[in-house]
Amino acid sequence: MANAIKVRSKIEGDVALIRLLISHPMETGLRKDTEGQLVPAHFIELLTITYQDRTVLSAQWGPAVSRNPYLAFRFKGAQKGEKLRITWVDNKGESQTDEAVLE
Amino acid sequence: MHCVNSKLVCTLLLIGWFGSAMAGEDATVDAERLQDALRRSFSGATPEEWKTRVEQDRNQTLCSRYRNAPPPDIAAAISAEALSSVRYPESNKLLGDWKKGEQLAMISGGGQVSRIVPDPAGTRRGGNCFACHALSVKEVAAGNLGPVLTGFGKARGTSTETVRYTYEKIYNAQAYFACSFMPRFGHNGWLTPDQIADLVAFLLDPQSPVNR
Amino acid sequence: MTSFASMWPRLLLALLLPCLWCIVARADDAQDARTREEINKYREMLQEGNPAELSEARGEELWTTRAGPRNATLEQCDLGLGPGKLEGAYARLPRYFADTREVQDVESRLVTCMVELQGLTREQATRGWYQANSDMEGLVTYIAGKSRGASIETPQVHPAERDMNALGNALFFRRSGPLDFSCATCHSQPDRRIRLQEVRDLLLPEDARIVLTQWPAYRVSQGQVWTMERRLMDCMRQMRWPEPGYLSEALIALQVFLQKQAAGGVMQAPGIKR
Amino acid sequence: MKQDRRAFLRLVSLMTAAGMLPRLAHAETWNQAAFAAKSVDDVVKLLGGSAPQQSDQVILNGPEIAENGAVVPLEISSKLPGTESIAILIEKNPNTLAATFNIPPGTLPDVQTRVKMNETCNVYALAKSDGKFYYAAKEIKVTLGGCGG
Repeated sequence: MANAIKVRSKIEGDVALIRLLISHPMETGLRKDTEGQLVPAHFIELLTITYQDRTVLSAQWGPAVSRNPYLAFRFKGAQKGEKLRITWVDNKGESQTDEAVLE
Repeated sequence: MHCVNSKLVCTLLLIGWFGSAMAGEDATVDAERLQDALRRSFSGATPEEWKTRVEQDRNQTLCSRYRNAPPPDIAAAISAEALSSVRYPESNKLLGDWKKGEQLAMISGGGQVSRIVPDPAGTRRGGNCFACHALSVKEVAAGNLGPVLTGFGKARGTSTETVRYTYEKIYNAQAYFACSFMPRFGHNGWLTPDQIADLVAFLLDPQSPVNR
Repeated sequence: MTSFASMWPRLLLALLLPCLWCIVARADDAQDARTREEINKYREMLQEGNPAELSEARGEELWTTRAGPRNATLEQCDLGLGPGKLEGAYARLPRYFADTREVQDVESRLVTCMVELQGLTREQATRGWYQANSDMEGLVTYIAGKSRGASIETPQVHPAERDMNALGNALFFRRSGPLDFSCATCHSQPDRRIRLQEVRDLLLPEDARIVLTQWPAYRVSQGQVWTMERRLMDCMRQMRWPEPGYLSEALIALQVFLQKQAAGGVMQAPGIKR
Repeated sequence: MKQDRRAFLRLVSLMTAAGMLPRLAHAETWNQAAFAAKSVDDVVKLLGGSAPQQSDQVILNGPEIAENGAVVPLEISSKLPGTESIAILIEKNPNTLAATFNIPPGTLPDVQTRVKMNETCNVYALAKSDGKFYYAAKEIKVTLGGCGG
């Protein structure tokens, strides 16, 4: 899906407030579908966010993170126009990388 | 017994017939048009689903027509008929097991029809009482569509009148309040007389969390 | 059965008992208010990032992407304000359309466009409409988002529009099924809750506006955006009515009635709901 | 020495940018054991700590009642100097550890996200500051929201 990561950024002084929305089912492996079958676990395990060339946040997630995950955090030394790079890898080995320009 | 019943029934029909003429057929849309729209919209319903979930009985027709506020004479006839239709447990024991009652009060699912979200097999029906009533203090997620029933038994005691009244009210709430929003659990066969007796116990038994 | 005369004492008793309940009721108001306060905090914290934005983005892409046998986009679809006109269109639906000679809501109108412009069959256009990330979810969320800030103003000009409003009104009050439910059972009194869930009084304009301006909405419990038809269909499931057909007259008529109740409400969709 | 180091860093960043070092960019591998642990103490051990201390420098902001356990909004932050990482633990979830966040220098130790809760229970915000673990805890009630359909 083309726009599976939506990034909102706001810079105050040199602190950037980043808000992410990632399109991902985050299945726990414990949920049953309408036919009563268990839906296999499918969740993001690793998330890495880099700004220029330094990692500004890296996270490890389990299936308890909600579906279509939301994440907000702040880091210093940010400038408008610079690129933020977001990469996630899930338990199926699927991965997605997206870039966003800081507003 | 029959004569009373039949007299009641004919007064109801008379009033019903009169009533609707006076208050004017559902001024919004005529019955023919409504039936047509229902038939097309619920064309996927099985004959059984159509009969038990779309077709209206006399009570539903009257309450819908009068927007649940029937004139006094019709209201009295509705309540009289409702009270006379109450069926009691064979054992004639109207105060059952409050623990089973508490279970029933919690169960909200069951008896639903959906192709998109079908009821899982074996889903039990219950009273879903917490949806509308505050009952035990520890259940925070209680509704307020119906009156607070916390301490119901403590306030009333368990005299035979109170037990009977509580049983009849759950069996067919309209026996005491015509066109009440409360479902006619017993009358519609949603809950059995014995299940209703368990709910009565949940409300009245001093040990029940409702009265603790 | 006992005669009417002997039932009289019990009826008298019945009249006294209800008033006993009101004494018991007041004691729990404090706990009620605290619960409500905490639930509002929960809802406020959710407003921050609404995953419906992901559906909006998908919807915009679908609106502008060529598809179907005719390899066409939906950009010429007329939602009532003219081909391709999106701003404020959702806030003025359902309405009568001369080309189909029917009163249509946003979902039935989109299906008309998918069939007429893109050459899809009706079955293709509606297949899996209720599933997460479906085309319909994306498109409806995107279109509703284009009405943010617009006031709800549905026409009652054409006879068919008035007829559908009357039909919606009748359905709203029509009690049927094993629990004797109608929409009015839950939605015709102010300040009412089912468990902790407000069930607004849709006969009260200001309450109706609060509700109708937030749908379609991302439902956290389902992890997807629900359109208004999906919302009404699930109400009927819980009312123990049968499941109506998608795009059926009953669902559109109810929307005509409800939008009229919410006239003047400023759209904030897509909302985020439990 | 400094010269070589800067040259090396530039080389690494070029290779990363060119995607030639994807695994390296993800130096971490998923801490399977920690995410399988069933208690707060086990999780802390598997995150390399022991006997976490309660501290009011760790702040867990969340609702007291969540209308639906599928999405419980939380904000966790730490005022402890040199906070290296923050984690969310949910006591009665099938797996206690929900998420961990590494906080590099320059990033504020303050994260908002949403988690699933299986039932009413204590939620822990765990912060690691120069090798030691500190926590704040709060009970969050998960109610059966809606009409219980």
